[in-house]
Amino acid sequence: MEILGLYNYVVFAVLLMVGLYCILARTNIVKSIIGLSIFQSAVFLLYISMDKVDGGTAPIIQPGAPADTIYANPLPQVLILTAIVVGISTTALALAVAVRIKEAYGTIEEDKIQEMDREL
Amino acid sequence: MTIVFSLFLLSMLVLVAVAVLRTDNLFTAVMLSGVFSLIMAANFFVLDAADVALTEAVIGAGISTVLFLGALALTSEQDRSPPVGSWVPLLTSSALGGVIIYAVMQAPRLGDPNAIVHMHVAPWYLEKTPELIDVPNVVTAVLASFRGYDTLGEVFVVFIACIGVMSLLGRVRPRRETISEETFSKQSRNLRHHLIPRVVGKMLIPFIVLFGLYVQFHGDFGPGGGFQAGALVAAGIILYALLEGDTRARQLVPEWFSSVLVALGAFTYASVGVACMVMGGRFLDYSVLDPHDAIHGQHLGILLVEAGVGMTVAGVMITIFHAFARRGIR
Amino acid sequence: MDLLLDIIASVCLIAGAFLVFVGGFGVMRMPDFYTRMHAASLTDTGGAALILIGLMLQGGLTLAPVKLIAIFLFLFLTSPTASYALANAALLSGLKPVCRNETGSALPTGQVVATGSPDAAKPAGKPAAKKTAPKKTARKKTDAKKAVKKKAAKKPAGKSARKSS
Amino acid sequence: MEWIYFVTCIGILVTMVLAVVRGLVGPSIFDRVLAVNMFGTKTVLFLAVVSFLSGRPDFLDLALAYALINFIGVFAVLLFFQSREVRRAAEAENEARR
Repeated sequence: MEILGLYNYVVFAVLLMVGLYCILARTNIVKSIIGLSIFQSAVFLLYISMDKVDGGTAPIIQPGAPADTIYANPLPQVLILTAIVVGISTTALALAVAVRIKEAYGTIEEDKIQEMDREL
Repeated sequence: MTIVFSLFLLSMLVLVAVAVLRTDNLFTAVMLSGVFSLIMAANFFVLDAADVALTEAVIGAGISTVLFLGALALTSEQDRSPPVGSWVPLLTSSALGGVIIYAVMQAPRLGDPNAIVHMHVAPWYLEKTPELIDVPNVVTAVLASFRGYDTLGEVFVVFIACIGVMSLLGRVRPRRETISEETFSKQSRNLRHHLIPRVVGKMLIPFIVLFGLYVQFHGDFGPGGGFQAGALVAAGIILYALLEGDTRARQLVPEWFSSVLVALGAFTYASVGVACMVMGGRFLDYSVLDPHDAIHGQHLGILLVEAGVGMTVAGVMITIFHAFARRGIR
Repeated sequence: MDLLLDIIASVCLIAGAFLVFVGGFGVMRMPDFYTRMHAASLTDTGGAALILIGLMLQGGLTLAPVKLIAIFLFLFLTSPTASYALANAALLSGLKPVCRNETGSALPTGQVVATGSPDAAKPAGKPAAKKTAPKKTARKKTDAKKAVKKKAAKKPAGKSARKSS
Repeated sequence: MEWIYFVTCIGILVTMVLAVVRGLVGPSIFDRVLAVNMFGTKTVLFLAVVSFLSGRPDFLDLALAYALINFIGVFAVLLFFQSREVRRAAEAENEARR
C-alpha cells in the first residue's frame, strides 16, 4: 500500500525520462516538441498529485456541505491551470518555428539542417 | 478507490508515452498524444482537480490535436531520425530518472493529509475565501484575486506567444514550397461537401459557444473560468473553420477582431489593477472597487478579470489557428 | 419506490458497462478496420445510453439529469458523425474492406466495387441499382447485395470527381 | 449503490485499456484514430460515473465539455487526409524542381 501511494511520483519520473529521451535522441523537430509536451505533462502530474487529500473533494465549497468537509489543496491547481494554457501557447510558438524551418530548409531533421549549414 | 483508478490510468499513461516515443510516424504520435491528454484529464479529475481537468479536456482534446495536425500538414508526416548511435541520451535520461525516483521515495504518499504542502498557505486560502471573497470556487478565488498578479503574468505570456506566432507565420509568403496552380486548385480546404459532418457540426457550434459562456460566468460556482471558457469559444470557431474553410471563418471572425480581442483582454485585466490603485487600494486589490462593500468589490473585480482572461485566451487560440491554417493554403 | 429505482439504475449501469466492454472486446478482436468500427460505434451508443439512463435515474430532481440528457444528445449526434467522418477518410485514402464470399475465402470485393470494373457490370440494371447510381451506368450490378455496397462506395467516388473538377 | 458505480467504472476502465491497446497495435492509422475517438467517448462516460461516485454530480460539466469537444479532432483528421494527396503532389513537384 505504501509503495502504491508513491506510484504517481514514479510515473512522474518515468514520464520525465521518456520526454527527455525523446528530445535528446530524436532529430526530428516536431517529435522533439511532442517530447517536450510529454515532459510538461509530467510536471503537471507531479503538482496535481500533491493536491490530493484523503477523503477530500474538489475545492469548490458547496452551500449545504458539513463544516468538516475536507477539500483538496487549491494552490497547485491554480498553478497548473494557468500552466496548461501557457503550455499550449508556447507549443504553438515552437510549432510555428518548426514550420518556418521547414520552409527555409525543406526538412525538419536537425542533422540534415546542420549538414546544410556546414555546406554554406 | 482513487488508488485503483490511478493504477489503471497511470499505467496507460506510461504505455502511451512509450509508444509515442517509439513510433516513426508523426501522425500516429499526434493521435497517441491526444489519447495521452485524455488520460491525463481523467487522472486530474480522479485526483480532485476539476478545474484543471476541464482545462486539459478543452485544450488537449480540442485544440492541441488540431494545432499539431496543422503543423504536420505544413512540415512532414514522417520522422526520419537516424537510429540512435550514442548512449548519451539514454544515459542522461536514466540518470535524471534515477535521481528523481530516489528523491520521490522520501515524498509523502498520495493523499497524505499531513504532507507539508497542505500545512502552509492552503488552509488559509480554504478558510478565508468564504470570509474575504465569498466565492464557492476557491480555485477561482485564488486564481483571480489572491494570486491575481501571477495570473496577469500568465495572460501576458500567452499574449506574447500569440505575437510570436503572428510574426513567424505572418503575411510573408514562403519561397521554396510553392505549388503549381493546378495542384493548388485541387486542394480542398474545407469539409463543405460532407453533408453529415457539416449539418451536425454547425448544429453544435452554438451549443459549444453557449457552453463556453456558461463556463465563463459560472466559474465562481463550479469548475470553470476565463481560461477554459476562452478555449471553448475558440474551439467552436475552429470547428466552424474546419467545416466551412478558413476563408469563411475569417469572414465570421475577422482577423482584426481576434487581434483586438487579444489586446483588449490583457488591457482589461491590467486596467482593473490600475483602477484599484486609482481608487486608493493596491494593484489588483479589488476590495476598493466598491467603496461600500468590500466583498462586492471582489466579485466585480473577479468578473472583470475573468472576462479579460477569457477574451485573451479565445483571441489567442483563434489567431494561432488562423495563422497555421492560412499558411496551409498558400 | 427508491429501492425499485435503485434496482433499475443498477441493471442499466451494469448492462451498459457490459455493452461498453463488449464494444472494446470487438475492437480488439475484429479482423479489419471497418468491422472494428462497427463494433465500436454500435456498442458505444448503446452502452453510453444505458449508463447515462442509469445515472439519470439516480440524479433525482436536480440539474444533473438535465446535464445528462444534454450529454446523451450530444453523444448521439457526435458519435455517429465521427464514425462517418472516419470511415469516409479511410475509404478516401484507399483502405479496402476485407470481404468473404460464400466459400469463405478472403476476397478483396471492395476493390471490385470501388473500381467498378466493366466485366463485372451487366447491362440489365435493377431499379434499386439505378436509384443508387443514376449517373454511372458502367457500375450497374444485378446483384442487389453489391448494390448496397455500392452505396457506400459511391460517395467517395462522387466526391473525388467533384474535387478534381 | 456505491459499488455499482465502482464496477461500472472498472468496466469502462478495462475498455479504455482495450482501446489504448488497439491504438498502440494499429495496424493502419485509421485504427488509431478510431481508438482515440472511442477513448474519448469512454472518457465522457468515466467522468460522468466518477462524478456520481464522488457524490458531486455538479461536475458533470466536464463530461459535457468532453462530449462537445471530442469530435473536433476527428474532423481535423478528415481534413488532414483530404489535403494529403495534394501535399504529396506538391512535395513531388518540389523534389523534381530541385
